[in-house]
Amino acid sequence: MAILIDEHSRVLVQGITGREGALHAARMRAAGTDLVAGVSPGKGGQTVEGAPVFDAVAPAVAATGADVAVLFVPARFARDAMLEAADAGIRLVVCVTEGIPVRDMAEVTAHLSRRGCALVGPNGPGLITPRRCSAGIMPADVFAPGAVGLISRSGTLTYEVVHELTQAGIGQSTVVGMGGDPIHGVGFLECLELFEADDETEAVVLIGEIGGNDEERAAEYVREHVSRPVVAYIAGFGAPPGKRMGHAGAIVEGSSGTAAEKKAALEAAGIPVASAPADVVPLLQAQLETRRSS
Amino acid sequence: MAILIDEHSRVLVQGITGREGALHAARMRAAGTDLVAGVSPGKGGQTVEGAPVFDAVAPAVAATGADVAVLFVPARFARDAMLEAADAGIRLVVCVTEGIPVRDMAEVTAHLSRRGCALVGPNGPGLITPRRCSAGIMPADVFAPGAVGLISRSGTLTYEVVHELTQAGIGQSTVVGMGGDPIHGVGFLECLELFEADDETEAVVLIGEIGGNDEERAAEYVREHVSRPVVAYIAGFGAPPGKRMGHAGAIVEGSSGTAAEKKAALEAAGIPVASAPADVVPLLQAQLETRRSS
Amino acid sequence: MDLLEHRGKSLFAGAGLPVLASRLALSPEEAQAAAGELGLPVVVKAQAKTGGRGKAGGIRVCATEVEVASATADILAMTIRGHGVSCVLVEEAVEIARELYLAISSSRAQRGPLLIFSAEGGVDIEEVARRHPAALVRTPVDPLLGLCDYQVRDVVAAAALDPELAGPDGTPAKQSLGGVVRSLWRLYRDSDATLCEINPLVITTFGEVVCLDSKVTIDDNALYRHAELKAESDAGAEDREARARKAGLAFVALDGDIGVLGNGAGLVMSIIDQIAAAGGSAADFCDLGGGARAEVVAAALDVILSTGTVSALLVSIFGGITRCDEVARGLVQVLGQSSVDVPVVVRLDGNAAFEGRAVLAEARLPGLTVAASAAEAVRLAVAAAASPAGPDTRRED
Amino acid sequence: MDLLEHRGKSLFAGAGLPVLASRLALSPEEAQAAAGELGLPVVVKAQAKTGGRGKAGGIRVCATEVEVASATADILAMTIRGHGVSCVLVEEAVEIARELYLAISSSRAQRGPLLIFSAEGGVDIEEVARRHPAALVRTPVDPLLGLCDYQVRDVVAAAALDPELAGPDGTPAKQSLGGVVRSLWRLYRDSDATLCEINPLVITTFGEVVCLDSKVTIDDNALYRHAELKAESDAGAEDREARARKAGLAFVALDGDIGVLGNGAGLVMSIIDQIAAAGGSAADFCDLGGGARAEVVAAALDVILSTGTVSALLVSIFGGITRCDEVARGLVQVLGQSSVDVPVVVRLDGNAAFEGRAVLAEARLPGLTVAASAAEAVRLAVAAAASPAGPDTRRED
Repeated sequence: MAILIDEHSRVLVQGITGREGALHAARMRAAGTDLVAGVSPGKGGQTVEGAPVFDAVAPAVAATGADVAVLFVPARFARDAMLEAADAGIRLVVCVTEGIPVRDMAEVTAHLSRRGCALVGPNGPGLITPRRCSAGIMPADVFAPGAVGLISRSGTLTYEVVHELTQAGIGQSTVVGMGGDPIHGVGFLECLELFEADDETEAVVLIGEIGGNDEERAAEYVREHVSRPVVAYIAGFGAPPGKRMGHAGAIVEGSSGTAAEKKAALEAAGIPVASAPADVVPLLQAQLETRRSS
Repeated sequence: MAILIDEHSRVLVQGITGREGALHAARMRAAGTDLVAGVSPGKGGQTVEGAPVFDAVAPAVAATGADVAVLFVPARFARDAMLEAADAGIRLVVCVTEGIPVRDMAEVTAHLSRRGCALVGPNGPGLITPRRCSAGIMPADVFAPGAVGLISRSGTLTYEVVHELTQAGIGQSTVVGMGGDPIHGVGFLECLELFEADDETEAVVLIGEIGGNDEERAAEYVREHVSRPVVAYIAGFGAPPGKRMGHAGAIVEGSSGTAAEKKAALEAAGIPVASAPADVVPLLQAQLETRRSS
Repeated sequence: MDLLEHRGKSLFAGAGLPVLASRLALSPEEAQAAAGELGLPVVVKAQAKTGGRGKAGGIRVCATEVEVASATADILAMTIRGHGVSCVLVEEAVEIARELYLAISSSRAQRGPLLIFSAEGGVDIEEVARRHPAALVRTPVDPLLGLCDYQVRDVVAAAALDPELAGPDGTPAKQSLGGVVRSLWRLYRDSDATLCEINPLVITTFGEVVCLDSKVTIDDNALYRHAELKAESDAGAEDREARARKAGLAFVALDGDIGVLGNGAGLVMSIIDQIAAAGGSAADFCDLGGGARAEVVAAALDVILSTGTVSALLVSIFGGITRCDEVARGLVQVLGQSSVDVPVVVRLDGNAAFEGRAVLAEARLPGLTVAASAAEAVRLAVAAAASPAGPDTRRED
Repeated sequence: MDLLEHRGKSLFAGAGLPVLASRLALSPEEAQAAAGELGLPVVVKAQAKTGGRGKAGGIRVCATEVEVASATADILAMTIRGHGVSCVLVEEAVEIARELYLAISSSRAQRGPLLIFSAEGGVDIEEVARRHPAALVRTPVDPLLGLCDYQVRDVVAAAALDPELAGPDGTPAKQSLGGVVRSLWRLYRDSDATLCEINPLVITTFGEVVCLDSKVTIDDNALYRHAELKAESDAGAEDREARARKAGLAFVALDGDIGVLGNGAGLVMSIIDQIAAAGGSAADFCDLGGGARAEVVAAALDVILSTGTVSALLVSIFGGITRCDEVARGLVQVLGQSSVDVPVVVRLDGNAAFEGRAVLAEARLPGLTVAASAAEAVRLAVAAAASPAGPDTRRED
């Protein structure tokens, strides 16, 4: 089944007439996505990448049955665009935009949760179910269909790890980039729950980084609820305290949120932690073999 | 099972050290209610009607497992008291208070719904499951346990109809006074759904009045989803347009919300409408007999 | 509390909504002076808390000061749908290119505010809703989130304004309209309104967006948060409803001759309906509430009987929390002292009804009958009102 | 953007939070003058964006003007936890009866604001959280609903103030504290803060509630909504991080000698970790982002190499959307023109990596090595930095 998106997902692009929107609408479509509509206020009536463009999300949903919205909207308009998508009945909002104010994201996540609308991002690459649906900006070429689910706080690092997996013949069920902002949508916990329930997914890779305690909570969750093998990679052992390492959420505050703590928590939960991106492959192979032989 | 409250409900009274709070705490307890706690900011540590008094709802819930809160709090503090109850994990809030601003109620109902907290009221008598639990100000003596569920927009009219039922030997499963304000908690639809699922309830009485279209929506709901016999009574055929008849919500606006329209809608859905409160009894008896003999 | 047009417009102006220059006038002379200040032509508008002013002739365009004076005199003498006109608003005239409708209203069904827009304004919006509902934009505004930009865009798109249209200062009309929607929302929220309606909201031939009318209702329950509006409300009309409100009673005057007093809004409405079914007609709706105190009963009787058109009084009490014997004692006290000269029928049921009936029986008040049930009480009251034994000299219908 | 204490306090004052009279001083003379205006004794406080000022001697109580001058001179010369002190705040002194802690902070876990209060203030709050977590009130504030009165009451109750305690104007201290909580929330929300901390929030011996310190962080992403703060931010320090930010780069200076440049924050952090694991040490974190344009690459190299302590440079690109050949061309252009005299190791993988490597091979840049993998790149860079062939005359460690 994969998680969150698959070949049945009907994808709408907000901001489709912009440069980024048009570019990635084309890429998504090329990656197998069923692109059904675009939205750009004041630009309704056009066609982009074969998809009809609407002035607002609600009529686009009514006309096309879109259930996933991918946003290519500047930071200061992103809050409104996400609220509009949720109020229009969109089931999954994917927000690539970087630089959205924290207050906006707090309001958006609160509102989306009561609308039963899931969010991936912001400030992340989106997600992909290889060959079936790409909702975001992930480079589809790097991915191959398969049985490993992956959830990550980092974009490029995800591609790097997936590249290694694909090279080693390990395909992916769904790969989710949760984004680098402190306040974001679905994270490790939500994806772990979905992967656990997904019969296509045999193992899960977590890619974490410094800041917050998402990894620690994921470790606890895996210990209690996950039967699939899980391996992890954590970046940022060399990050000094108090500095944001690129991502707004990647910061060691006081003595908390360090990579060392996260590694320790994951390992204590029986999750092997790779020492470099390429090392995820052998760790995963070992886990899968142990499992298959048992 | 009854609906919403029964002998397992653990009731907390907010404002228990006030005159009304103390009076009705005693009455509720006398009606069989398991009164487990009271809350009055700054009055923690006292005991009222055998119930420990706390300064805030959260510690009261933590200490006593209270799951139903009944508010005796002035209108301008009611919003905060309801939010506090919901945030403390209370499952059902009962608000008797009259005169709460519409904006406050809009915010409260929005917030309670995302906390999964039900509301009965405001500006109503609360609810009662005879002999097992009373949460509000209904006069327990009038009620008798039985198989008829009742949901009403009016307090005294409810007592009057229930008095007739009880006199005629027809007991009640649960009686809910939804309150007379335009923005309120559970109404006809929610209660009809609960009564339909309740194996103790054999028939339902709806008591409506002018204003809004709750009765029309109830009629539609009954037609589509309710197998139990339903009878109704509507007050306000003589109400002139544009005048609030006591309840903030009881107003005919333009040509909508009239008693005649409501009666027609109910009858069109096969729901007999009594011409006086006392006439509910024969209508209900006829319905129940038809059903039992079929 | 419903506000008169001019009061609503002063709130509009404070909220940054575009209104025309105007002056309030209490006499033809004041209106003439106002027209002089504003420059002719002007529009003279009846200030009354009702719709239909235009159809009734309460809105007149005047090209000369003489016309202003005569129109004002006419309008001040009018009664529109039962509402007297105490003053007029003299307002600049504009050339109207299009009329729109915009309102934010509290919705029961949505449990919160509802934004309503129609590209067809200046007409009865219920009529538009019936004739072509698709012409209406109806969007719930989330009470916690407030108005969203996308909702503003939806309204502006529905107006289908020419993108090139702009006002004299160069502001595009689309932008002005968006600003009106945002300002109206802020006014609605910040003033605890339950209705803020602009009908019509006009586009002038110069590309300006102007609120030509205002209809604002403030939530009575929230007046304590708005000291200025509260003061106006308290200074309001000294009518019977206001007197009753001060005594803590809910009261509505009706057309009939049987005074009705009861405890609980639903119960009183029910009695009124039963009176009608029995061929009678209620003179009022009066809800005592939970209070059984003598002074409340006295105030209620005072308000009910003050019209002089009541030929019988029906008191119906169902004792829930209220004890019937306490109400009975209150009645005895008041009726014993006052000069109530109409037949009174009392029905007591519920909590301590037996004791209450005993209290009344013992008091042996002349003209007071105790009924055994609500149905009997209604029958007796209708009969008393219809009977020549009743004080029918005082009846009008 | 972290605000200095004095700037935070000016926001506090604007939000109605109680702060002491104070003056900013850039020199001992200015401080003396300020003390003269305020009246002795005063407190002289180092203005630096770091905690631990008290322990480091950066906060001094002064009873005479001579003491003020000498304390100011001492403090201006200090470096506290690596932060220079550019000015001091001269503030009235108060007699402290109790020290509390109050903060509102953006919480990842709660996905919104978190209200934190401790009846034990003036100390490291993380320490309090570890030692007796029950002493802390930690309440999420709902982003849509805002702060609720019951949450304010919870804080006031946790402070366990004497109900009789009142300030000189008769205001009960409990009421003052409640007011502080409400005002801090409004400031947090209205200024798009991610942290508003008062540590200590003191109760004076006169029963007043006073914000003795302020720590405010404004969300950089929201500065566009706060023109005044934005201007201050733009006028901020001209350090390397600021230069990088202007060029659209994320940059953090580190202690090592291997310059690191890559695309993507996680990838760059990962390279830094791998360098450390291989026995080397990174000189910086520099994320190019998605940009492969030559000017961005040039700006990055400029910032990275400007310390003069870099002995090798590692460029690691994983082409996702970015094409490696475009990055390669950018590198060739920049490295061909500039005077980069440290060994450069480049690793290209992913999208158009083959073509990118071909571009670099063809350019035959001296000192540039192309690695076949990230692991090899790290090995080569660490070796180059450690090798005597590298420009080790420029190395400090």
